[in-house]
Amino acid sequence: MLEATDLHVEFSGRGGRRARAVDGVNLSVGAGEIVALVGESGCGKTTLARTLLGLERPTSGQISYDGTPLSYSGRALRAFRREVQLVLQDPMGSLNPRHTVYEAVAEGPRIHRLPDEEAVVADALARAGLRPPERFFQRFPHELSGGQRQRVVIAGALALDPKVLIADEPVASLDASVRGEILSLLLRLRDDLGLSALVVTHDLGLAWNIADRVAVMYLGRIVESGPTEDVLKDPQHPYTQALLSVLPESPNRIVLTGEPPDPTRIPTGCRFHPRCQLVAAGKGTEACTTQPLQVLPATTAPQVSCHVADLVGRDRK
Amino acid sequence: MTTAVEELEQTPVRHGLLRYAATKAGGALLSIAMVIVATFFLFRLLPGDPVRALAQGRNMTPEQLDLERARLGLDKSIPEQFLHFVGQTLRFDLGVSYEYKRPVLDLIGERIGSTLLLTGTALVVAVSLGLWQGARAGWKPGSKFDKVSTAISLVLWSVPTFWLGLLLLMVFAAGIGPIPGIFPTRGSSSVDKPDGFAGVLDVAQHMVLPCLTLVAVVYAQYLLVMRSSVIDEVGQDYITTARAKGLRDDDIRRKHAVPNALLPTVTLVFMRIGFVVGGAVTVEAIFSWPGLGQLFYEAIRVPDFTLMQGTFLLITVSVILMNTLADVVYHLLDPRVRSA
Amino acid sequence: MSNVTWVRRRRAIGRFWADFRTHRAGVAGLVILAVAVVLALLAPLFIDSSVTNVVSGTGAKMAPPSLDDPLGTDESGRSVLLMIWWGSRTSLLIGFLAALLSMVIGTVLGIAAGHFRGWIGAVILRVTDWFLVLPSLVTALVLAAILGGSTATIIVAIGVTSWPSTARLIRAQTLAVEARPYIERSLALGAGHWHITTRHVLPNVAPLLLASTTLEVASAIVTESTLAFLGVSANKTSWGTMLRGSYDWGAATAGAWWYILVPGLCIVTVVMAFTLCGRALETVLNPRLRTRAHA
Amino acid sequence: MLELDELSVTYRLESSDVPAVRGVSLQLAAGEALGLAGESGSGKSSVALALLRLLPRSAVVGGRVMLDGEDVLAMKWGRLRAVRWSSASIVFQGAQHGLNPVQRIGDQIAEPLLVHRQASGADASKRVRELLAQVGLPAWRARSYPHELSGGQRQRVMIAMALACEPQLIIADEPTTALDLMVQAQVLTLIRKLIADHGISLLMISHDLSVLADVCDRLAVMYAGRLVEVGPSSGQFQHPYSQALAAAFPTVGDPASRLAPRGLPGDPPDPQQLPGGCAFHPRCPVALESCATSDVQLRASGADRAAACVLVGE
Amino acid sequence: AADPAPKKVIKIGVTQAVDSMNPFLAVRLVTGSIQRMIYGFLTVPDSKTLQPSPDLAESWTTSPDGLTWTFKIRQAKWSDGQPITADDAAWTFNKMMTDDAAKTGNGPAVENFASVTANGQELTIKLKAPQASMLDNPVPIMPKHVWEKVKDIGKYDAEVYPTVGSGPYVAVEHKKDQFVRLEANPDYWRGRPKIDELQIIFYDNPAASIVGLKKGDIDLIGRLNPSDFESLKGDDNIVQWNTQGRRATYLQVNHGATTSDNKPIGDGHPALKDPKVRTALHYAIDKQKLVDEVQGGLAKPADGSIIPPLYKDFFWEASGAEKITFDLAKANKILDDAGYKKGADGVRTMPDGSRKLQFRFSIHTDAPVEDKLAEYLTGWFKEVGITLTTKRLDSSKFTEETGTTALFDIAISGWSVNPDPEEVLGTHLCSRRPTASGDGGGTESFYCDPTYESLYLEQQKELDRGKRAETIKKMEERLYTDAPVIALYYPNDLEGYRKDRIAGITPIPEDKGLLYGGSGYWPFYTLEAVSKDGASADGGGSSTGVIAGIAAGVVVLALAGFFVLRRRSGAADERE
Ligand SMILES: Nc1ncnc2c1ncn2[C@@H]1O[C@H](COP(=O)(O)OP(=O)(O)OP(=O)(O)O)[C@@H](O)[C@H]1O
Ligand SMILES: Nc1ncnc2c1ncn2[C@@H]1O[C@H](COP(=O)(O)OP(=O)(O)OP(=O)(O)O)[C@@H](O)[C@H]1O
Ligand SMILES: [Mg+2]
Ligand SMILES: [Mg+2]
Repeated sequence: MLEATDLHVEFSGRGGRRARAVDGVNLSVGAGEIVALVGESGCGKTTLARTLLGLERPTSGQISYDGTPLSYSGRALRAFRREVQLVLQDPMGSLNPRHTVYEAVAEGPRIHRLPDEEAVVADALARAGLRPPERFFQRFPHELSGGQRQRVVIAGALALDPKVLIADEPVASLDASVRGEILSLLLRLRDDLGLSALVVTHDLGLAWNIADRVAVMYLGRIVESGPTEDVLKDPQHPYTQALLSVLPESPNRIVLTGEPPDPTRIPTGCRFHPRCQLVAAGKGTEACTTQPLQVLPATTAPQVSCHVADLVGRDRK
Repeated sequence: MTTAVEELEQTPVRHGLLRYAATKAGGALLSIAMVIVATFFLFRLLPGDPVRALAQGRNMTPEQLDLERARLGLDKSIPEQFLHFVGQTLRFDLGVSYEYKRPVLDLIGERIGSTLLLTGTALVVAVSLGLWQGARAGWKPGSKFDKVSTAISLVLWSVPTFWLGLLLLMVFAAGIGPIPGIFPTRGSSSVDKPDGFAGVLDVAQHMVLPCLTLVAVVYAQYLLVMRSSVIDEVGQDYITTARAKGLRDDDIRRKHAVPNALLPTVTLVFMRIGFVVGGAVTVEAIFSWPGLGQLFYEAIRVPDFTLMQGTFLLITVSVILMNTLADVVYHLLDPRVRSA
Repeated sequence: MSNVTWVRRRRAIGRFWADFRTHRAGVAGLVILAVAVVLALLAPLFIDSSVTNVVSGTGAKMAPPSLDDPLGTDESGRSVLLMIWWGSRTSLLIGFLAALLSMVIGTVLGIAAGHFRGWIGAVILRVTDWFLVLPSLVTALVLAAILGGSTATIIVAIGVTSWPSTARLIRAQTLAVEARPYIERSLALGAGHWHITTRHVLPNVAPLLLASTTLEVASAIVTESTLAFLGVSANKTSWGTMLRGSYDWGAATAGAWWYILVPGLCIVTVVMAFTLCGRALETVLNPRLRTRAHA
Repeated sequence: MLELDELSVTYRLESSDVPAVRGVSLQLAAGEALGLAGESGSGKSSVALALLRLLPRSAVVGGRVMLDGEDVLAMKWGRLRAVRWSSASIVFQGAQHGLNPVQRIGDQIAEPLLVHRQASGADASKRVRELLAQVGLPAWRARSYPHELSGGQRQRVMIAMALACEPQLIIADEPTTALDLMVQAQVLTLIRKLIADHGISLLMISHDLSVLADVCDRLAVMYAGRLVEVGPSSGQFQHPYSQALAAAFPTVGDPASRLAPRGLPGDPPDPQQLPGGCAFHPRCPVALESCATSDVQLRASGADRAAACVLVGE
Repeated sequence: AADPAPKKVIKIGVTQAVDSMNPFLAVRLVTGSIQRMIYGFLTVPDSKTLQPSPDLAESWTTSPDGLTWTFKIRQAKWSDGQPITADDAAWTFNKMMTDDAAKTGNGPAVENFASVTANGQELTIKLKAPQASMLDNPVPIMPKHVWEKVKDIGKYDAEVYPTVGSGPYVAVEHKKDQFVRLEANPDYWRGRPKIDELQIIFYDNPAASIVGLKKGDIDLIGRLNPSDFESLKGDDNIVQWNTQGRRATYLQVNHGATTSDNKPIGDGHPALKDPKVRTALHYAIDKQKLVDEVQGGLAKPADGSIIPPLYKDFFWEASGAEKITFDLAKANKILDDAGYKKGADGVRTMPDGSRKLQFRFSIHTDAPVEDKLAEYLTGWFKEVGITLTTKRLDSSKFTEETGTTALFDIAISGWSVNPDPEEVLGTHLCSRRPTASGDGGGTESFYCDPTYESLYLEQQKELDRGKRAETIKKMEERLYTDAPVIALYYPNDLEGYRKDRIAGITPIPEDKGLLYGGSGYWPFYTLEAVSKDGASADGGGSSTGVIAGIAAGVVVLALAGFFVLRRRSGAADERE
């Protein structure tokens, strides 16, 4: 449905240095599929999500929806945005404090001049689990709980009958007990409406909870992807392995040293090599530090981008 | 390894500051250029014939008038005049006053000292008093101290400078009822000003009322700004940390809250220099203080356009420079922006 | 749906009023203001400009307050009380219109500077900063001197020199609002510039604008009086020109304290009322302070 | 070491009162690590701040806080100041805000030393170097400003600061919440190591049960200002709320939670309008009719474990 | 305080600052009066009669054709001891004649000079045309030996002290915008003044100067406005000095302005071309009321013209049928008879019905008296069916519109008249009208009247003072009846001084004359200070210091107290 091909996004940061926030990504979200994009803070997840929505223009590469490349003219973007919708991390922030629930949900239909506004709004709210919808029309965001707010945001997206939902950390700011409810809602929407979704998160548990497929991102690149079970139960990339190992329940931790890397200074060779536990343990190869890796293609099969694990991966097949 | 990192981490600081200062200086230059252009056209908009204003009702023959016109370059086309004006201004030549027949720059030079003395003192007093009181008031909003300071500053904020000056003059220079008129009625010093320390005291005595007027009006703004700035800081977590460390209340305010609150205030303090200058016009007129404000006021009343133009240019440019300085100082003070 | 919106508005206003009422100083300011404005509006029903006419000034010159002239008379035997009353119209008019002018310029440029990144925003910001550092009183003086001191030019002179702080404030607020995720969401819903600025930014800056306009009126009234005092205002009777009159006609040395104190106190009172009101509005409406209070 | 006895915190607002903590009793032995869990707004931070009387003026504190046999709430002002930091120190959640942005971190670490130990400048800076080394930062970092450090480094500075006066108790209020997975692991490892090395008692607050279970010996779970369960970190939770909370953080690889996210229906309680009876009953999957009317206190439910639910124990 | 004999110091307050200490450049009145005290002139108005009397010129003769004047310069010394010679005078005049920059101050005074030569003490001036006002030359004679070294007169600020002069005082200090200090010139040829020092102190704020006088910061102040003058009443130490002034205030009426080649110019209202309308306006002005209300009774209503009664010789006043008194009925009648019919709104129209009688009244901005005048005139004119609207102009615009472009109907005007009235009379000559290109001029009325012109020429040639006065009075009468200008009143000269400081001062003219505002140095030459015993006269400085010290001390104590209080309270309300 939604596909990114060899996407690059750069920002000119302070001091004239360029931050390559997204540095060569191929990613596709199929119909009715939930894809989780995981990675640590600053690796470019949000940038990728925003670019997929056309909120950010790629430096190179392209986005295509239903096979047609995305055009950035106002009209085309607007049409595109009826189909692809966004849900953000912070439901309080995503709602204008001066707008009622009704107005918040009606905003999309108004922009796109949909007929029968009230019915559309009521329907969207009901589908997002806010029932009866009329009870919520006149509420202000601050009169709602966090979970309810996130449902309002989702309802706002549903009001436009989208085909794809991009959710950037949709539950990160919600209370632990509430987040399960929202995730269930996403799953139900997928089942009922056939909605595809790209869920951006740094929480592996979440990915395990709802995703069909997982893509692990590191410093602007996807380093490993594949069906959830494959990636999370049998990680190939040393970075994925480390991420999984620091989950509290895992027995032996691999705590990577050093701080999260800087997209303005991407290391040569494998971009992970300065922190790689295999390299540190001397198990790396010459290529790790010198030879750049290929950009992974947008396939659904499990794949990994690593000089060392490549071999392992191929072995497994 | 560590040392390498150290160097890496330390170097950008200098560069950042230099680059920042350069940007700011560039901005200031642009602003000044805009001021020069604006001044030229603003004063060309003035109604009336400057030469006739120069004659000031005295009889001049047509030849004399033409001569004057040529001397002022008014016989040339506007673009030519503009180039001439810019050239002159860049050479720090602000023209010759109609009224005084002397270079405007000289006139300004003679008066700038007194203005700096007055506004400088007022600024220092207003800043220190306002910031100190504002910090205390903001530290405990709602306390009696806060209520009293805020009330006072709100009243002072609402008072027109010239009116306050007049009242002070009437009360403390003229003396009313039991209040003796202990302060002089005019000027920056007595005619027979003694030398040495007594002379300093003499000037100080002359300065009390005008300074007080200026301070009263400006200080209120500083107080209010500082107050809200401190209130903003009080809710911050690092203040709680400091309390948890077992610091005394006063120390927390002094060492933590105030330095942080000062930062946003610095810019505002400098931003308000324009107000001080504006205030100086009225205060200097009321107390016959021989400064730039008075000169400007006189220029407006005559009206002496070159003098007005020159004074306006100078006042504006110096305010711009002060603000630029403030930006750089701010940059130096705040480690967050310094190396960013 | 308009019914619903109306209900919502009424509720919002009710809540606002409940908040505002807790600020005693603000309420006091509002009351003073209301009284001043109502008196100014009603003035033509009782008096006309003849109270400022010298030929018909019947009282003694500079007479102290008496039963006939409760606030004394001026140099031409006119009643200070009636002059103040009539003059309040000019003072308030200048205050309001100058603030309005300044607000309109400030809002448009502020929102534009905040909304349009890139060179448009940069240029506007540059210009704003430039105007901001101009010593406003000095500039207003020059402008008024150049344009002549009619009421309209005084309004323009004050308005044109006082908008930058509004623009700065609005720009900062616009930036803050536009950094909110709901703008991103709105964009994702397909909104354009017009929608974003009018539907999200403007309503969010409006309350602040109201507060800052209130403060702006206060400073415009003071500026008017200062300009009048410095002699560049050729206005009809206003509080500022009355003060100028008291100065010109030596009220201070003649001991006519009522002639100096009354207009001055009127200015201070009204300006303070505006200030109190504005500050109260600011606290009630400023979302930043508000969220803190609710957190 | 630390004993809370019916601690209560009420915030007095203009309109109404907010009962943020409603009678919490807890013991913490010397050298023990206790985890305090609960959702946002359940009163965890209020408890932490009450321990050192750091709450704002609008808060009214009831009950007793015994620190080494002394009632903190009844202490004289000077004594309290002496106790702060030297006996118990705090690491806050938002490390970026807990540090003064315009002071060098070395000075901030040294500050309690100068205040409480009357240390000389040289001694203090020596100690600062030691402390930085303990948390794994190079000594030259002392001259950095907070913004020059990453989140994890800042959190480590906070920890170094907390260790400065060698207190017996450290209160860590959500020390890792804002941090990235990997950094969080780093910080947790550090905390584990420090309490093991120094024998310090730790009160650690988090909403993430798995994080607490990792570090702490015992866990306490709060709901709506009350403790609903206290017990050893190993072992099954008994209170339905604790169970739900635990289930909200799925175990990767656990097929039970695959494509089946679990949570509690309903919304977290508003402390200003608590439901009657057991505060949890509107959301409780196993609520009885009586739960709506009668409140339940903590009751023992096995060795060392207590839960506030009618269904446990007895 | 070290000096055994206390200095006798008199302080004079002024509300205008000195513009330049270089007499070639200075134009301000205040500077003119200071020059009078520092430098000698050829002649000086006699202290009794105001007629020219010898100053540096001991005596003079004039050739029969009136074109050559020979002055004998007095044997006296400059304040630096050098002798004064005719060479100094000749140098001064020649400088002005040859150097444009030197014309700034008193240029017109040498315009008629053909040549100036010196021979020892004899100065010969050749004129281009006869000039009766020759003996009222306003140019101070400068010491050649000092000034010839100055390269560029136009840029020279002359701030060198003590100044070298030949007047009763020597300037010893000048602080810009603050004061000028003059010391007695011991070598002054009339003898040393009786006081030691004269200070001229500048006030920006007139109210402050009154306070200063009442407090004793200054001892004398001139040019008071009526309200300030009133406020001196009741102070036992202050003498209120109220005499006839030098000034006349009048209205300038645009009676059909023309340029010097007689082409109409400007946009004056056609009705004002009719002398009947002008006369009617004259009838509609209650001058007594203006004097009472605007000038606080401290002026004389003008029944004459542009020369004030101070100058007895030249003053003319209407009497009998010619005299116009306030009479609205009569004004209305004149207009009715002349065919200016009142419309329904009470406003008259031109006889041909083309235009309403709506006049503009041009005044200066920032001139409260004019504002007030305007309000009264508007009131009265309304009664006679004429609408008057006020137009405020800044002084340059005002000069342009009322003196060159004639874009006015009625304008305020006035002139401070010198002892010799030729200058003011000259402002109503045809030749003063602007050229077609808008240059030149200096007319105060755009007046061009053959009768007036011939009278002017007549008086200019008449060297007999009595006969000349008769001619001048005829000119005044002409102005009165033809009404291109309508005199309103002659403001009094209002001054005040402290009698506990000033023991004696002789006004000029001695009989009810002026003090500060007069011409010549007489009042200040005759000043006598009240001698005080002890150091009190000199005590200003030290007592000032003491007071300031006390004030500073109080401030410090207050701050200290504040801090102590703060410390104490600090411990009490520590935050929890
Ligand atoms: N507008 C921007 N201008 C400059 N740099 C940017 C901008 N947006 C993002 N970046 C940089 O791009 C990199 C990737 O940012 P992004 O927000 O996509 O990361 P993320 O994976 O979403 O992180 P997080 O988990 O913290 O949300 C970061 O280093 C960030 O600093
Ligand atoms: N200063 C305050 N004034 C009023 N109410 C407050 C204040 N601080 C906290 N509260 C309220 O007290 C309750 C408990 O707050 P507390 O901060 O202790 O919760 P918490 O468990 O730490 O939550 P979180 O996980 O979000 O940090 C909340 O409902 C909160 O709204
Ligand atoms: Mg992100
Ligand atoms: Mg908390």
